Amino acid sequence: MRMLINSPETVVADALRGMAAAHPDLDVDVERRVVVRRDARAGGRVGLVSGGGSGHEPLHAGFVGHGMLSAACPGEVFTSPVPDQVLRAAAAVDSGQGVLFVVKNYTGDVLNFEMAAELAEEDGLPVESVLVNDDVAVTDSLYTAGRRGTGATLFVEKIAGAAAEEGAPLDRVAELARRVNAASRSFGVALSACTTPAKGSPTFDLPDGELELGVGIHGEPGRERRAMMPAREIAEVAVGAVLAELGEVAPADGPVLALVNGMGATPLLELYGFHAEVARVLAERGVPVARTLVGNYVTSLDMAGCSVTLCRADEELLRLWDAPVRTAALRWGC
Amino acid sequence: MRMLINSPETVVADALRGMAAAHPDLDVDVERRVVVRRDARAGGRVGLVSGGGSGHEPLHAGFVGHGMLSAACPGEVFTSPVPDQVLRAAAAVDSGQGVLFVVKNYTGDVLNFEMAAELAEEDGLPVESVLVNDDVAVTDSLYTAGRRGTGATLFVEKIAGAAAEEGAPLDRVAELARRVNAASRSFGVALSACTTPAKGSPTFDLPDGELELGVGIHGEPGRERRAMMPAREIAEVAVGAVLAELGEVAPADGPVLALVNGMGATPLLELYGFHAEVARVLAERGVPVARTLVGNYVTSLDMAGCSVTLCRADEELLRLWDAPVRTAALRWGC
Amino acid sequence: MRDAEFFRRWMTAAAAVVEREADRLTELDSPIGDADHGSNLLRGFTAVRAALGAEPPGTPGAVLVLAGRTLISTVGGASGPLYGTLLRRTGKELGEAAEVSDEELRKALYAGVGAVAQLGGAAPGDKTMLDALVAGVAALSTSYRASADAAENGARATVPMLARKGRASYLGERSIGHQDPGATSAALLLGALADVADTADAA
Amino acid sequence: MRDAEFFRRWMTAAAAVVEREADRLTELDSPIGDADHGSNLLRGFTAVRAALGAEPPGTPGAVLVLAGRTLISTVGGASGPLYGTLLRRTGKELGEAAEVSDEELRKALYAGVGAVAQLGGAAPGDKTMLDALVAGVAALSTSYRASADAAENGARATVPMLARKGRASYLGERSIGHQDPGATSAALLLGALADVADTADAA
Ligand SMILES: Nc1ncnc2c1ncn2[C@@H]1O[C@H](COP(=O)(O)OP(=O)(O)O)[C@@H](O)[C@H]1O
Ligand SMILES: Nc1ncnc2c1ncn2[C@@H]1O[C@H](COP(=O)(O)OP(=O)(O)O)[C@@H](O)[C@H]1O
Ligand SMILES: [Mg+2]
Ligand SMILES: [Mg+2]
Ligand SMILES: [Mg+2]
Ligand SMILES: [Mg+2]
Repeated sequence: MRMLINSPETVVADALRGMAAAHPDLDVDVERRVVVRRDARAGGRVGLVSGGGSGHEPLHAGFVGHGMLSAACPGEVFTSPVPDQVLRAAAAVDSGQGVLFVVKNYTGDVLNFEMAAELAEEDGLPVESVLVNDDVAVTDSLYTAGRRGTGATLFVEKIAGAAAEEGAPLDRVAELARRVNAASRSFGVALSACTTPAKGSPTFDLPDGELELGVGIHGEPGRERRAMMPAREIAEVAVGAVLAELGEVAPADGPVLALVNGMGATPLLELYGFHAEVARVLAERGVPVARTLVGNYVTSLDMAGCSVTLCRADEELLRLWDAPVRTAALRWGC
Repeated sequence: MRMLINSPETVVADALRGMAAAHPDLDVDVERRVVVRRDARAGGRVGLVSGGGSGHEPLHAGFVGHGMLSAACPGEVFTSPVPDQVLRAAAAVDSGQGVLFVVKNYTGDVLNFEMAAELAEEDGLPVESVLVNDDVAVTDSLYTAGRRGTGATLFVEKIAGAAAEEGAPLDRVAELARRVNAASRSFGVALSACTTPAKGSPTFDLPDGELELGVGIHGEPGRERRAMMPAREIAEVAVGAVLAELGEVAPADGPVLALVNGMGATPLLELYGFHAEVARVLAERGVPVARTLVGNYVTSLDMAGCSVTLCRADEELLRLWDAPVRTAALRWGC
Repeated sequence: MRDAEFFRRWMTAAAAVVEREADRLTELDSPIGDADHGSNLLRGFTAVRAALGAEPPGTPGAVLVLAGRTLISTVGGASGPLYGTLLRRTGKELGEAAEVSDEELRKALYAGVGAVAQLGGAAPGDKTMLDALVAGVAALSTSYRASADAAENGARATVPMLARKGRASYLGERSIGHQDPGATSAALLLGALADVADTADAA
Repeated sequence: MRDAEFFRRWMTAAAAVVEREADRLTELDSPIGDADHGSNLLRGFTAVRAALGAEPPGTPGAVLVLAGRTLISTVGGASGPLYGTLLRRTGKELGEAAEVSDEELRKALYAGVGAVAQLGGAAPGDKTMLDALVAGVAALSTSYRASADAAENGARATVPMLARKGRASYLGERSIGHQDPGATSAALLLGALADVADTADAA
């Protein structure tokens, strides 16, 4: 086990101690596993709370701050947080304007956030929830748990966060979040499995020279295993899969926000090379790209691989995307 | 070979195409391998040029922009750039105020930048060079090529870049860069080797359950192999080694800038956990930390591991550290 | 009749078997899940054992409600709310009686399993814990041992199934050929109940 | 006497042997370096072959100067400036003569190797290319074949050395027991020279 850890049992608490030490503008409750921006209640804004299993860093705690999340609740590695955490985060950020939960569509996340929402309502705290489900590798039907929430989470959190920062009311922030999710689709590829601290060995066997198409962000295998392909072909498959579904559902044919995301262990050198091919495919298909983000944002521990997320953005979404943000992992304009 | 590439021969060119597509404010010459900030010559500032082998991304090209580098010249993977590239970068950023080369102390980098400096002088372009050599794992003696340049490169480029942005003259920018280097020390640890595209297999064999202490950033083994240690002990070794040498040479006993750097494949979750231990050791030893950066900044392809860099910073260095920076990989204040 | 002590023993036995089988549960959760089911339940049942030890509740219902709440507050993931709901709902059905009959427990568990189905939206055949739970609860009218065996068979029967709920459903056809981790742990739970009943009835 | 064609053949032979041995050179550069020496020289000598083919220079000196410049402009790393300087300096020593004697070449190479020592600051025994170059040039007064053999022995002799220059020096004691990649490629270069001389002299 090649891990820079103290013990599998303490990874999440240790990481939270590290966040507390590195980011004085975050209020990190290591014991209760809640990361809150210090000025969360200062502006009388809508609170924006997200969370999920750990192992996807910088998502979500790295996106807590001005113009993005008010708080994050990290669960154990790949395990949704418990309702108590979520409720605590909601209480910590509520300034009377209500709280929006951004929930990635996984059974565990959905159930735990639902329970937290019920408890919050009981406490008289108005809560709305938005489900992120952007991963086209999973068919959204009665026969699955529905499309997974992956890269679009970043778009939703950034744009809803900008709206909340501007003082938009809860229903408006929720509506924007749903709009971003509806306009976004993702596709992921794994070149290796990942190793969770608790298990200590790779989550699946992937022989050298093969890859997994259509993976999520929890080290699960994809929909299909194939012989290794050059970056240019991977880009064609990924962008093709995303555009096929984006065409069906997106409201407009405007330009896109593009996230070319690393799964954790793919060097930035390779990720930029991959992005060159993503940009080429988009250009060939006549899809204008308004903004691009290349990097490790929604990761799967030490998995090698990448994902592509596209979001059709109108003027309003672009303006909110460009609005200032100041978090550990995403920062511009201030 | 689990790589997201088109071919080993095209990785650097492909990555540069990707940078060009992702960052419209950079002028990327893919053919000649020079990345220049578009407004490099606009301000009549001292030019700041760095470069080195590729595989350390975001270093250096990810640090080109407002308040940091004027240009970067990426060589092949782990191979210093050729003098032609460096000369071209110098010419592209010179606005009559002269150019400072930031050179990591490796024989190849030193020789190629030296040749470029000679050619630049021949062309009437005033050039100064600063050597970065912060890695305490190597003894700086007649019997080695001298301490390697690693994490301190980021500190040097940020602080010299801020001074250049403010309009400081060449000798002043060079003096600051040398001051930062003199006040900085680093120590690196590998939990795995890395795989270069050209070789296609790990650069060294590291059995599970062992680690390498005192590694550089080129996939070379370290000074010593040890049985795997928990993060808390690794932090003690790394911080201890850095402080031992920092005590000897640093000008002051002020607070430090801390860079807790990932080698590429270590998840951010682990890196933050490691940082918790680094912060603990520093607190125990009474070293105040003024600013902290946790992330993958000076990498070694897909190596798992980390390094710690500390820089004793006085008021002036802190002010320049805090000055606005707007690059692909480091951004604040604007 | 079964008193609070019986239910505490059940939960303690469950914690013990989860501890023994945690690695296997995580192993089963690797090919078709995210490799955490064993550590999830281990964390949860360790907390249950501690909670029941700290302030032992006096009634069967209170034991299960506390156990369920503890699972909800410590497990997370899909299995936390689902198993938490199973025990909490079962406990609520048992009411405040100091002792309950086997028939009352059967009915309460039936309601608990129904609550799991409602919360997760799954049905038997979807390759989830419900495949073991529904089979196990149906056989409770015969005996606790028959229930444990039926749950075990229900868990094994998930191998050829195509998953329609939970993470395994993401894999489509590739989910076939693997036993569901949640169904496996559900069989362990009912096995622990049978063991505890055997011991009590032998005494 | 040796004309420009002889020197072009040398460079072509060097390119061929580098191509053949590139993987081995990179392999040698793995345990004590950064695993790129073979690909570095392959890139460089492929460019040298192309440059010499595009506009074949007319004199021995011009061939080596062009080859050296091309290495400097295409290799990078430590070996680019070092080998580039070796060939460029050797070429400059040869001057503008259309043909040069073996003795003139020996002296020129001697100067070239001196330039490498000066640029890199290394001395024989430091476990670098100089260990092969210095041994090889010393034996040139005997024959090209003797020079190649001496260089080969010089390369082998680097195995037990503790590195004092280049990346291998970072390893301290751990650099012992590995053959230096640059010394190995230097022996290949002088081997290519011997092969070309053998062919020329046999004709
Ligand atoms: N909708 C559902 N209804 C019933 N059981 C489910 C449902 N979704 C998942 N499960 C059960 O949960 C188990 C996985 O639990 P666990 O691994 O602890 O949570 P997670 O899937 O969040 O990682 C599955 O094996 C399955 O039996
Ligand atoms: N200072 C020096 N003097 C002479 N030769 C050197 C020196 N430093 C390195 N070398 C030679 O260069 C070789 C490495 O070349 P290469 O791998 O292409 O460059 P790099 O070390 O930059 O990756 C070493 O094996 C050694 O023979
Ligand atoms: Mg999970
Ligand atoms: Mg090199
Ligand atoms: Mg699981
Ligand atoms: Mg090398």
